[in-house]
Amino acid sequence: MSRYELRFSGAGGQGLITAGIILAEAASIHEGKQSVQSQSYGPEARGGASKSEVIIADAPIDYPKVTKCDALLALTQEACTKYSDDLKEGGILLYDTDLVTKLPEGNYKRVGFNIINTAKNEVGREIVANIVALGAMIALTGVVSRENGEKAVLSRVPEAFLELNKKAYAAGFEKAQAAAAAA
Amino acid sequence: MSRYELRFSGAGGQGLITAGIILAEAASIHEGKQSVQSQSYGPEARGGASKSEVIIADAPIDYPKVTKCDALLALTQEACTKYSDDLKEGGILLYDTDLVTKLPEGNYKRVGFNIINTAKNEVGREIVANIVALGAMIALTGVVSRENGEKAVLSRVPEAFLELNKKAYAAGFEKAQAAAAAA
Amino acid sequence: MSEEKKLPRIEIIEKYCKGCYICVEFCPKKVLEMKGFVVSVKDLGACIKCMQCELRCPDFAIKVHAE
Amino acid sequence: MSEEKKLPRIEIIEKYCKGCYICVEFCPKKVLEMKGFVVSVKDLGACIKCMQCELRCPDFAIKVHAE
Amino acid sequence: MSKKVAFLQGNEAAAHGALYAGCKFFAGYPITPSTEVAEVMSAELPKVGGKFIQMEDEIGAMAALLGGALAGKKALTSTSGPGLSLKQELIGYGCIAEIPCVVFNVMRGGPSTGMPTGPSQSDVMCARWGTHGDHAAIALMPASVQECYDMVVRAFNLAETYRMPVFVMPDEIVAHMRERIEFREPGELEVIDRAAPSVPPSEYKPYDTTFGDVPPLAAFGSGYKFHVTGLNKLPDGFPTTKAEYVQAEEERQLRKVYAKVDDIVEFEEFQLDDAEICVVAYGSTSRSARYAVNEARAQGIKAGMFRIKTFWPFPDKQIKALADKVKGFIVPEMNLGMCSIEVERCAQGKAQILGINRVDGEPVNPEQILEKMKEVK
Amino acid sequence: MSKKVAFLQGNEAAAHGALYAGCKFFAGYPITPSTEVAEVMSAELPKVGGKFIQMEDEIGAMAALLGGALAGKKALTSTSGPGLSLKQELIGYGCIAEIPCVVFNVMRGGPSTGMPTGPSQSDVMCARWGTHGDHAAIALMPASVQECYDMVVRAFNLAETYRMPVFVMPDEIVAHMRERIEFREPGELEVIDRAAPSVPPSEYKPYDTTFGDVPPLAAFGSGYKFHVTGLNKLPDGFPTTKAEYVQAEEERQLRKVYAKVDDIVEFEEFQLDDAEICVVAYGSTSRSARYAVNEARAQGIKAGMFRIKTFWPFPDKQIKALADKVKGFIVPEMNLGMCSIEVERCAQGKAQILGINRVDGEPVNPEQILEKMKEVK
Amino acid sequence: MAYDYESRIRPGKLPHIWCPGCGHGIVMKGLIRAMDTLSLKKEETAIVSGIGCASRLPGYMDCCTLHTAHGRAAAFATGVKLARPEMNVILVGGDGDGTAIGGNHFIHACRRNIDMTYIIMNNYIYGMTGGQFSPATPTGHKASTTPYGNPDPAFDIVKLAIGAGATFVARGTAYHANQIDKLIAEAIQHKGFSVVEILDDCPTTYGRRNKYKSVVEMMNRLKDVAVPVKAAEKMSAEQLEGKILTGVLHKVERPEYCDEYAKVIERAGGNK
Amino acid sequence: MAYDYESRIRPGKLPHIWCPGCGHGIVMKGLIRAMDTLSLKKEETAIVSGIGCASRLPGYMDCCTLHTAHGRAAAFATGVKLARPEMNVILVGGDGDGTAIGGNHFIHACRRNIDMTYIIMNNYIYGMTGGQFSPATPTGHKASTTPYGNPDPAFDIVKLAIGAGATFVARGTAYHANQIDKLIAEAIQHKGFSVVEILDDCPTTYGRRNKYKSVVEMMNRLKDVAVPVKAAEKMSAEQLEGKILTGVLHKVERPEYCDEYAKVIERAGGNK
Ligand SMILES: Cc1ncc(C[n+]2csc(CCOP(=O)(O)OP(=O)(O)O)c2C)c(N)n1
Ligand SMILES: Cc1ncc(C[n+]2csc(CCOP(=O)(O)OP(=O)(O)O)c2C)c(N)n1
Ligand code: SF4
Ligand code: SF4
Ligand code: SF4
Ligand code: SF4
Ligand code: SF4
Ligand code: SF4
Ligand SMILES: [Mg+2]
Ligand SMILES: [Mg+2]
Repeated sequence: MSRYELRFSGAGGQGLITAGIILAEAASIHEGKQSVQSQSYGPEARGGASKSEVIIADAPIDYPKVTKCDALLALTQEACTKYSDDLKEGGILLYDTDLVTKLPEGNYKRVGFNIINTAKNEVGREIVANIVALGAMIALTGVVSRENGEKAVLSRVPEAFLELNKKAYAAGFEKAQAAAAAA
Repeated sequence: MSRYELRFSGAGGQGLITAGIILAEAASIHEGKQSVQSQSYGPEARGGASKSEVIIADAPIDYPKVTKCDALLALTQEACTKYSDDLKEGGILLYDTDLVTKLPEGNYKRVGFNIINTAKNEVGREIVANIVALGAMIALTGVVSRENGEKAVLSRVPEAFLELNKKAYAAGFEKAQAAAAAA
Repeated sequence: MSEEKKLPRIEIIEKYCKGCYICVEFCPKKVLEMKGFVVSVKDLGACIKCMQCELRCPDFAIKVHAE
Repeated sequence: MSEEKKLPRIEIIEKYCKGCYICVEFCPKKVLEMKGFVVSVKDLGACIKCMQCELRCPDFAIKVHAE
Repeated sequence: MSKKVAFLQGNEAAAHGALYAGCKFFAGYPITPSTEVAEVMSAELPKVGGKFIQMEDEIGAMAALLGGALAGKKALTSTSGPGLSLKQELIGYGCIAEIPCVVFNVMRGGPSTGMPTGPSQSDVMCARWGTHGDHAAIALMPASVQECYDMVVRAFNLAETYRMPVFVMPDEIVAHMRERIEFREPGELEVIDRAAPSVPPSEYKPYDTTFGDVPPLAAFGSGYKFHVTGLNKLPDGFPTTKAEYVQAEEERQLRKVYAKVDDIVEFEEFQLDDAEICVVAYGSTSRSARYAVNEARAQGIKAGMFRIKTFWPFPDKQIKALADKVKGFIVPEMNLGMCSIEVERCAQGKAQILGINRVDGEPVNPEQILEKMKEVK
Repeated sequence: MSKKVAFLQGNEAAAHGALYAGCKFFAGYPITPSTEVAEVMSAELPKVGGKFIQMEDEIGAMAALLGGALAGKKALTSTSGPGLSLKQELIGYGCIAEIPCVVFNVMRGGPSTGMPTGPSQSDVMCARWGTHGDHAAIALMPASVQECYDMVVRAFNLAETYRMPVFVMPDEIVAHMRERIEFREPGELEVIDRAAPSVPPSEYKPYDTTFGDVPPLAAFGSGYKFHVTGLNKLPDGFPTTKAEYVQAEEERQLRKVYAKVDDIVEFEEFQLDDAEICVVAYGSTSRSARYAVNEARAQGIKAGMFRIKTFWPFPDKQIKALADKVKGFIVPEMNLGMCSIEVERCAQGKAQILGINRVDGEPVNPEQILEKMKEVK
Repeated sequence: MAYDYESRIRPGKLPHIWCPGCGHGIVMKGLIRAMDTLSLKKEETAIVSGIGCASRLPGYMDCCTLHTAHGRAAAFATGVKLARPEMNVILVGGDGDGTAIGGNHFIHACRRNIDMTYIIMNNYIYGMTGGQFSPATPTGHKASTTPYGNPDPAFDIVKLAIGAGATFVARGTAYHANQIDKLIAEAIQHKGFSVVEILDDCPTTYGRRNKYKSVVEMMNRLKDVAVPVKAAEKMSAEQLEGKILTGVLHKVERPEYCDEYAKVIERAGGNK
Repeated sequence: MAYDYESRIRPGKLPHIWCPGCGHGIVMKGLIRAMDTLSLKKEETAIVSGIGCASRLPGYMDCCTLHTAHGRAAAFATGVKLARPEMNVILVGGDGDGTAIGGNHFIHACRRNIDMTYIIMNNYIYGMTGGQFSPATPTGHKASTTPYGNPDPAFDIVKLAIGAGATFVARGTAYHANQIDKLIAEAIQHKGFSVVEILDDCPTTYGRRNKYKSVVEMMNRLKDVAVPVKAAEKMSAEQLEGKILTGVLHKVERPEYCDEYAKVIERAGGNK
């Protein structure tokens, strides 16, 4: 894999930075690839649009920011509108079907499901929506193996929440596979 | 007069800076010449060696510091030793005969009298020793006229001290003339 | 001679409300509730127009209109 | 039985003394005086060794040697 | 009517220049060798209904200065090296918020406390680069007592014209020496007042570039309400992180000065017509240089002087042109080589550059310069 | 034994680098985007018996830092633009009193409060020239998380070797991005400890140049008594205004660095052998540059990169040599042209210089650099 | 009737940037009511702040507003006030801004007794930078730079202001919202430098770390801990243990700075 | 017997640079006696100052001495002390250095209660720079920057220190020379941050401008104005009018900063 660029976007407080970090750790620590995670935030971090970017590659990574996005997660409409510009031809857009209703034009793969709702109602806690999304992203992109992704999730999570996060990760992974198949 | 360089040296508190300023004012304001006064002092201004320099010329003055001193006043031995180095060949050294006992070697005119004692005992106040010295310097160098020197003195002095300073100036002027004649 | 109780109008500016629960918890009559991330009126009839909710809201998001 | 009064030695370090008059003025017995810019002993016999001069001198310039 | 003349120190003259320019506000913190400026202002300002305040430190002084300036007053502070370092953060505030004021900084030996009563010229770089972030700088270099007066007037004009802090930077020698000075008569020197907004309060935006690169600044308390911040901002004064606005604002804040560099840069060319050696000098050092050039000419050496009156913006164009003409530059400074660096940059290897660098509290003297001329090949 | 690896931010890595170097003292004041350094130090220092103190402001932090360093500890502070401006006076104190310490300054948008969460590279000049007076400066520019760690170790070595404050200056991107990092094993990197005086306390002078340009510094509380001041001083540490001593001391304080410039200056040459276009870059911008150079090479353009790792002292010699070889320099920076000025000075008109300058909170991207290459003629 | 806060808020500036439950908004509302009480004219009122979450307040207020550098509000404001004594000058900011980096300007403004009102929103933390401890963080509490509990003692801001010479010092809390405007209005009316400390909450960076489950819990703590100074007079030392006095805690008369400066101008013979 | 001050003075450093009659020398002697009283070891004692005439004191003392930048003594000293809690750390400086530019570090040192002693030589003026007014210059007095009389009110340094949290605060005068060492010794012995203000004189820049005919007159004023705190207890408010209390004015116990930090290290599991 030469260079794969992912962006997690949504609102501050949705845990997107953490999701990015976990993915990057999965790639770097568990899968032995190179990866860089970065983010951008304003003074309105606690509320406004937020993004976390992960670049994964086999060789050392120079430019640490997204140039042409291979895969974009959008958890809010605002983020989707703002950050889909540099989505690559043939790239992947993963979105929350409840919150993102206006999809940008362009030649790329759209995969959506009710990410937040899944976290809230199927997994049991809205707070793990980021892990649901992460599982989904890994399923869709294959940038790391399902196992390594899970390992990375679990090594970041306190004892008491292991099961919850495992469940969230699995739910995301499987729902995305299903949605992609359907798409 | 192309460029005439004077230096007043002694101890902090002896009023040498004032003497320099008055001479420079006499030249610049009252005599219509160019003049620059400058001084150098350390944190020990209140005590240590102190100097005040005056350059007088007909044309604008570039370098404002003494290069080769035409006339040096030394009110303490320390100052005399420290500052007589760059006295010009044929220059004038005016000194207090009570306080300066070791005169530097060299080819210049030495004129001494008991400056401080004159102020204290003949004029009546030690504090006007600087004016005695100023009168003497003007007598010896002729850089400004006796009258303009006096004018400058009197325009710097509060009402109540006019007479005292007049007397000091005259005493200095005359004693220097006498001493120079004797020398 | 029962005086007719005039109900207030409780205005919620949804885009200002951040769902902090302050109005909900400090309403003495439990008039308000949280719906999603935003507050809403649950029991207007119970409102005694004490204005506590409006006073305490940090976000200028709730107004009690009453004479 | 008159005890012989032992006189102190009052040491003045001239190069430290700045002639501030403090010792002169605060000596209860007027033992000291100013000579030129420097203090000196005028009346050693009057000294009661109270050490006030030494204590107050800002310049470490006066020492009263007494047992 | 004969002019009022006096025999004053550079610092005193500077204060009188400020009064001439209409300065009505002084905030400072005492520091050698600049204290006379504050002392004169404390005596003179109340006479004209102005305000003098001695703040708790230099940071507070710079802050109060900007506050007073924003309230519509022409405002002056005076300081020296350590104080300049402390003021740096808020000098940057003055730059980004575009608040006119004059900083009179007397250069003494450094770094740190250094040699408080000794002269130096080693603050020139920190006038340009001291505060973090990108910004333009204007710094004037008086070489005489009269110039302390006149340049402070000009500094106010520049500050008000370009809406920014402007430095006047004498070395200790110029600040403390005494010369005859003429108090300027009304009208004799240009005095520029702040442009008032041409729009009513309801339409006013403090950074409205439709009015050009230097939008008019209203005064607090004059009927205009607006917001001022040290964050990157929109034309209406409110913070933004929007890339296009930020880039445009920052570039404008440099452009407003650099586009006018020919208006701002003042210099003096002395004996340069046929010169093979050019002494580049400023402040009191230029007086030694002039003396040396005269001596050199007397000895038949083709020397001249380029005197820097505006150190920032640096006279790039002029030095570049000279580099094509002269064999060598001599750059005497009371620092370890600051102007030299700029001359080196501009000379582009076309002329030899020889520095004379004293940081020992003594002036560079004419002999040193004359001596150095022999090294020009 | 496998190495400890982690996935960390540049700021976190820097803190761990400091611990590796033996840092036992941290004094700071929080400021975005450097807070993580303090946060890690507050957690880790007590574990090794070190001390962490959060002071009342940046000036206090710099003062406490110097105090801790003088008491014999390796000492670190972290800050960003506004804090750097505030620390300037005491950075000068560190220079003149020759007290080793490391200042980790994360560059965010300026001037003033600017854009606190946006990246920038616009503090480089104020690391060199921010404090008043003459002094030398050393500033290192990490471009990766691992380099944040490694360069902090090196910064401590340089600080202790040359007895002075040393800067490490990542931009916000490098400070906040996360990468895999290896914790170095003991012995893997050189760790230089402060030279202890070789003379007994009775003979000790803190600036005794008979021991060379960097005399050994004893620690307060270690049995040595001596005087430290921010005034110009004699070898024994006591103040002087004697011209010959002051000049000698000041010159030594520059010489101790500039005479060793070859030891201090580190850089990386990438694809420069046959390059016609040289991109001069540092920090995160050098990552864009490397990307662009690879792209360019793929397109057949003879481009290379000179990566500045030590910004101060500036790699004059290297740039001068390159200027003879290449047609043009491209200098991409997140500021309005600071490194450009230095390159201009060194290039001496021998090569074209093209700046790319962003101050909008966005990184210079590879495309911009590629695009700019077309302008090289 | 619903209170018309909007008339003093700049159009289009809401919602503000503060987090859910942040008390800074409650204080801003109190300030607005106080300004209404005193009918302060917008053009003649300057609101000056430093840097921090609390210091973002001026941006919302429809006045002459000045968002300065971290810690420098009091010094900037002193310049504004002395240059235009006819303006009402109100300072706002956080505990960190006012008592850490701004501590010196704060005590000197108290000393000078210049006629301005300083509202300190004390949430015990540096909110904006993510929750490092401030000089107001209680000993033992957790902050991002005190993972083992804060070893630093906290200032009593009221005592500090009094010690420095402030002539009016009051304290309120974000819980006692209806008292805030009254304290501020009285402070503004006081001739001289007045300080109003409002005990505030920062759920985001302080609350969670210190085991508060919600904003409401933080508010309730403010409710429990506060004792009006009048009520305190009748309470025993034991009863007062752990309590914090609220209300107007200090009020004396001293010459005001701008008035004194006017006399300097008079003595110098300068017109005004 | 004559007192052996020289044993703590660096050889060859006298005479000092202070002016005739400047009280700073009297304070230095008091400090020497206090250090003797407590047998402080020279190598284990750091004396730290800022900039000013008073701040030149450390240069004379045979110890570890640190002459820092203007106003920064307390912050430098905090670094020294925290790095080496076993050292005795004594701060000295003037009223300007300590309460103008150094005000913030001063109040924060009081707050932290770090075990150091701060001797403030209050001569009511910036002596070194030629007599500009300081935050301690009384209202109405003359200084080089108050030609029409000082409009600024002065700090009560004792109250400021107490308000900021200092645990030991004392005041003496240069006239009461024999009390100085006792106050300083007690301050040094106190565990925590201690402040000793010595009312001092600057004949050169303050005395003359304010119509004192001599140093002796300035000393006599100190004598007249000072009232020992014990004596004051028995005096009426009227009698105390215009008087200044001397002696130990405040002494309480609070945990000391370095001790508290040692506990942090313990909690973190760090060795010492
Ligand atoms: C000179 C400087 N130092 C540090 C900072 C970083 N900073 C910004 S706000 C802040 C603290 C704010 O705390 P507080 O004043 O209590 O306000 P709050 O955010 O808690 O409302 C700090 C340390 C800065 N902006 N400028
Ligand atoms: C940053 C800075 N600002 C100003 C000064 C100038 N300065 C030196 S000493 C001093 C005042 C000293 O007054 P004080 O501390 O009362 O001591 P005193 O001389 O009266 O003993 C000032 C303002 C300085 N050295 N550094
Ligand atoms: S006015 Fe009072 S009773 Fe009515 S909703 Fe608001 S808080 Fe509840
Ligand atoms: S108090 Fe305001 S912001 Fe909070 S829930 Fe109620 S309406 Fe919403
Ligand atoms: S010891 Fe006492 S009596 Fe004797 S000279 Fe000194 S002060 Fe006077
Ligand atoms: S007190 Fe000391 S300095 Fe003053 S006159 Fe007496 S001996 Fe001399
Ligand atoms: S971080 Fe804290 S202080 Fe800042 S807005 Fe959020 S709750 Fe308020
Ligand atoms: S100027 Fe004043 S404080 Fe300074 S040494 Fe002289 S008398 Fe003492
Ligand atoms: Mg706070
Ligand atoms: Mg003083």
